[in-house]
Amino acid sequence: MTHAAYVTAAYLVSALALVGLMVWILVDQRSQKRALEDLEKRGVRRRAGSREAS
Amino acid sequence: MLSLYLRDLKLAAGAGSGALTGALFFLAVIAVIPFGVGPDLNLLARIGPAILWIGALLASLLGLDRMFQTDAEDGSLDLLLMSDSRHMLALIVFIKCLAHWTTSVLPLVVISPLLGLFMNVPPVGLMAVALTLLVGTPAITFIGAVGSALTVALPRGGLLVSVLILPLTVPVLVFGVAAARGAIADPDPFVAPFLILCAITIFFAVIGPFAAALALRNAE
Amino acid sequence: MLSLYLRDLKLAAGAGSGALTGALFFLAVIAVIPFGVGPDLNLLARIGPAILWIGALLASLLGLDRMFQTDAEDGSLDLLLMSDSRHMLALIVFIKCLAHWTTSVLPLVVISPLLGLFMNVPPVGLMAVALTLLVGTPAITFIGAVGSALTVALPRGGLLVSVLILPLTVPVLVFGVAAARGAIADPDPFVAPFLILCAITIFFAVIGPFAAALALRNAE
Amino acid sequence: MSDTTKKPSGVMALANPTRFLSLSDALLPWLGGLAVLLLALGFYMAFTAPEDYQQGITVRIMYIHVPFAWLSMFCYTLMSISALGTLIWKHPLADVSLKSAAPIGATFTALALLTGSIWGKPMWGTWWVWDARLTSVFVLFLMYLGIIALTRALDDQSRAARAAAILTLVGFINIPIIKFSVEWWNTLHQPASVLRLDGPTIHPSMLWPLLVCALGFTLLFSTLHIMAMRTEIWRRRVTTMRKLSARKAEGAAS
Amino acid sequence: MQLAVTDLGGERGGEPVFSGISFTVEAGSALLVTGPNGAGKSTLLRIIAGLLVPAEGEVKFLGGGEKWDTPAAAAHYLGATNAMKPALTVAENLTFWSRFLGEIRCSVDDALEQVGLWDVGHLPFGYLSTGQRRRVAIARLLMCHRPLWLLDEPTSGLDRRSEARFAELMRGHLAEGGLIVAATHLPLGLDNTQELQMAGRA
Amino acid sequence: MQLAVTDLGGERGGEPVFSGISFTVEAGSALLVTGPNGAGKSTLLRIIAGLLVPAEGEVKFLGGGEKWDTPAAAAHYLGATNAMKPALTVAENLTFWSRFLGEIRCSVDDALEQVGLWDVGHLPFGYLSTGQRRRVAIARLLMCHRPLWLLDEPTSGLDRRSEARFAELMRGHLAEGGLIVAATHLPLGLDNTQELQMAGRA
Ligand code: HEM
Ligand SMILES: Nc1ncnc2c1ncn2[C@@H]1O[C@H](COP(=O)(O)OP(=O)(O)OP(=O)(O)O)[C@@H](O)[C@H]1O
Ligand SMILES: Nc1ncnc2c1ncn2[C@@H]1O[C@H](COP(=O)(O)OP(=O)(O)OP(=O)(O)O)[C@@H](O)[C@H]1O
Ligand SMILES: [Mg+2]
Ligand SMILES: [Mg+2]
Repeated sequence: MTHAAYVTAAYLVSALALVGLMVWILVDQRSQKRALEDLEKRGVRRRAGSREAS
Repeated sequence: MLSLYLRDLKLAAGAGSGALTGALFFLAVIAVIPFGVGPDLNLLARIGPAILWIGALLASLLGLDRMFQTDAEDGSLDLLLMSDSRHMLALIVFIKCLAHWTTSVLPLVVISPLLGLFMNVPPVGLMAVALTLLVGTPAITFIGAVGSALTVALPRGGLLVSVLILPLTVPVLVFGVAAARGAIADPDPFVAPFLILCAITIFFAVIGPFAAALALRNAE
Repeated sequence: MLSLYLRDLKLAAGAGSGALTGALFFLAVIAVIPFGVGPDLNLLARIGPAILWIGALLASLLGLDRMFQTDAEDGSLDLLLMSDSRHMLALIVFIKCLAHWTTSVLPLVVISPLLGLFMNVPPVGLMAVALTLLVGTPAITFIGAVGSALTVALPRGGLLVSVLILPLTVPVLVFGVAAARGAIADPDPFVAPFLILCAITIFFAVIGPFAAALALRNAE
Repeated sequence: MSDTTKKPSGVMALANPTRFLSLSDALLPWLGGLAVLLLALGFYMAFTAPEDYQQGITVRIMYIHVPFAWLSMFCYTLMSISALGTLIWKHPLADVSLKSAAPIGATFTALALLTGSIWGKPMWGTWWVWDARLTSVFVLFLMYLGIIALTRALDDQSRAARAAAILTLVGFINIPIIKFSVEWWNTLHQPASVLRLDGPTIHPSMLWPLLVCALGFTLLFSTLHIMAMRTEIWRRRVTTMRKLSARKAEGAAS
Repeated sequence: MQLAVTDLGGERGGEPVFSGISFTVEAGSALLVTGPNGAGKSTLLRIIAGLLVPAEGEVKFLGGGEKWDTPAAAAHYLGATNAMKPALTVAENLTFWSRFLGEIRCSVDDALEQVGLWDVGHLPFGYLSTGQRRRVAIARLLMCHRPLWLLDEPTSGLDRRSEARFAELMRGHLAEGGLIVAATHLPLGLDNTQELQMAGRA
Repeated sequence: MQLAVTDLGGERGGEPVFSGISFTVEAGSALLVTGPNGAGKSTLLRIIAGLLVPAEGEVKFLGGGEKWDTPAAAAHYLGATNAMKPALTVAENLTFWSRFLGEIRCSVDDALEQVGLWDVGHLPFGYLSTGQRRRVAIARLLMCHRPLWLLDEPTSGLDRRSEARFAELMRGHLAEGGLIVAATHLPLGLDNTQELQMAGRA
């Protein structure tokens, strides 16, 4: 292998992993958002800003 | 029967010792080794198969001693024993062993080639280690089941007996490592120890469940 | 406090698989390595201390996961937690660690020179290994207490506990082996890594119980 | 605890997840945009910078390897601070931050390991050696995985939060070990040349692109982290709302 | 069907606990075993269930045909522990037992409803309160059919309403021709019963 | 001495179980906590004992001086489990707890006698019957002095005579100026009591 190949490999692997991470985060976000909207549509309400983060 | 298998799988997966944890555990064990023996790749390659085997033994031991104990404590064991006429007790033990093996040991077998790579084991060796682990580790589980059953059956003296059972795993370990090594180091034979390993596993697959069932039935 | 120590000792002696299973596993590790590396006595002597350390590390993982779990199951843990104002909880954890170490790890330390002999480790090395084990293994127990306390709510935390604590034990292993090797191989220093080892143990002897106490109080 | 009974004040005001959501909503596009810009600029500078006379073209790997390595430690430090936030200040966002940072940190650590290995093959002639720097980073990777496993193993949220926080803090000792491993043990890996007390020793023509890249990746990390945190907040809202509706159904049934 | 116990003696840890106990329980009737703590009630139940070996005498289950040929095969045993896994959900626990025990009578949800629990199916068993756990264990009896019920302090931990409901369920089982042997300190609210008073050693 | 609970709320697994509970228990008096299964009785007791964190409100133990400054320090907690090791003998178990808890009032043998157990000291705890185990756990309360007793279904598994004997012991504790908070489904046979009815969620 030439040295250039190592460099491309490194950049490729990194790009792949980062894109994968981003896609995963986006998909997750999308699905949670959808679930939230769905629940809100069915009229379920969260008590104003209470312990959702604890 | 399938339901029992599935239940035990679920139990193992839910309890923070799922397949992923099993693999992680193995990874951690392997990672620890080079710190001890030093970064000599040749040496690592030589002890690689032995370390992989030891990791598998440890992983089996870590869950095995409580195989029947949790069932005994929460009373499930009573019901399993009473169902002897519907499902043979030895078969129940066999299924439980299988479930334990699937959850605690199989992940290790699957990732062992990868870890072997870390330890610089040559490709043939990787295959050999995985193969011997696949064939040999069930024997450890079956032996462990007997020990586990004895501990439940004789809460006081049982421990000693089950400790006497443990040395039975040494031949498995020895032949497993010998076979794996045989595949790498040329003069050493591979087939002979491998066949012995198979024989040991089959032997314990038959003897183990029956002995464990016998012990459980005499529990208390 | 002494009463707690004695109780845990009695429990381990009566039923605790710790000591014997641990020792046997240790034995199995030592027995298998020669099969892996082949009959090269020089090589064995060289990696001997490392293998002893790794064996002791892995063996002390057995039983560690149940350090608090039995107490949690039978309700003793509730009373221990409530007595925080009488006896500091971190101190209770410390005592329990000591008891665990005495029953499960001390036997390994004691037999380690004997096993080292099998591996052709020179006499100085035997002493050095035993000494470093004596000084270093408590750190493993203290780290293990944290892992055990973190997973006390899980019915079968075995593998997970090991996954959590193995990475943290790496420094212990590194310096333990370094010191042991320093005693044999001449250019390498013994005192420096040995002192670091002591420091690590003291560090975890302080941090571990507090972290574990925090984790236990949080367990519900 | 709930806003209806107590007026939030001081730190707790920032703790309000709703406020965090709206704030981050405004911030995210800028952050993301800036990250992309800086990375583009950084890579442009990197590939026009002179080659190292020793390492040849492979030195280009440095511009990703070093940021990844820094970020893997930065992320863990961030998680440790979050852990303190959970344990001491009981900051409601702290656990969200810790939990959502862990997978990102694990990815960056994995990338540091991978790019390092790829760099190591031409430079040291081997993919992997068990030296102090490399192994301590590997240990860091295992710690990340352990934390992820622990947060997933306990299903009670507040319990999982504190457990993960404790584990994170105990594991923090690994960070100084990684940082100083090159000085305490003589290793193959080269010692710090940027982050050192007496100033960087690296040539400016390589330093600048490196710093720009590092900043770009840091911004990228922040963007991803904030996005993951928002998702986590939503996830928790969904869980609470599901429980609530279940309880309502229960009330109606009996 | 009939449970016949003749001249039974039980020992525990090598020491005799009781001896010379004989009785028969006919289809549709119940036997209450009472007596002070340590009298051997639980021991008796475990011997009938085949979990302990009798020191003397024997236990037979007659008229059950091929399917219910031994007491162990014909019996549901509800011991002091509930035989459920805390880590699994209630539904998973019950589904497992119904598959394993066979002879399914009703679905998991039906059984839970009969013991007055509605939407706990998705909760881990370990999250339930003492009484709720006991009720889940009782649901197991309803889900799979067995003619003989061996109950060891079945109502311990139950609130008053659940106790009444459980009495109703037992009456239903008896009316269908079932048999019940129950060790208890509290009256169970059954009519068609005999009582076996165990004396205790002292 | 006084146990003061103000506006207490409890949650389990992130879900509120009860809220807004206030009461005081004075020296010499008892509070019975009743209610259906799952109402939160055990949760309440565990919060008082300091084993669970209250979701809101607080629990205070007043007038206990330095020694009994928190409810946790002032209390004996008798939970659903007995906090004894099956592998150790009864005497070993009790000796351990008496040394560990301090404030010893009477010897192990005396305490065992008071709960009506004579020569079980040498037996492993795991060999005892359900009711005998519960009585050994009660012996722990007598052995070490604590002003506040938190009892979770204390009489479950006890036979009638032991129940009466335990009522006597509780009356003695109250007469000495002790406090009792007991969760129970069965009447405990005390006179000077208030009752807290917990409703349950539904
Ligand atoms: C898997 C292998 C590797 C790992 C885990 C690793 C890890 C790290 C870490 C953690 C840092 C940050 C150090 C700090 O901030 O003090 C770092 C920096 C660095 N690494 Fe690596 N590395 C690896 C391989 C390599 C290789 C093969 C090279 C080149 C021959 C290399 C060159 C560098 C350089 C130049 C820095 C910057 C140091 C500085 O300027 O502070 N690394 N690496
Ligand atoms: N595992 C055991 N090993 C030895 N002896 C035991 C064991 N279990 C119980 N015993 C003894 O056997 C006797 C009878 O116990 P058993 O559990 O049958 O009583 P019981 O009538 O059910 O009492 P309770 O009302 O308390 O449940 C007791 O004296 C007890 O000490
Ligand atoms: N560990 C736990 N995790 C989550 N929820 C729990 C846990 N323990 C109990 N719960 C829930 O909290 C509620 C109250 O339980 P608690 O044990 O306080 O009831 P209780 O009044 O003592 O009932 P019982 O009369 O059956 O003992 C129940 O609905 C139960 O499902
Ligand atoms: Mg009984
Ligand atoms: Mg309760």
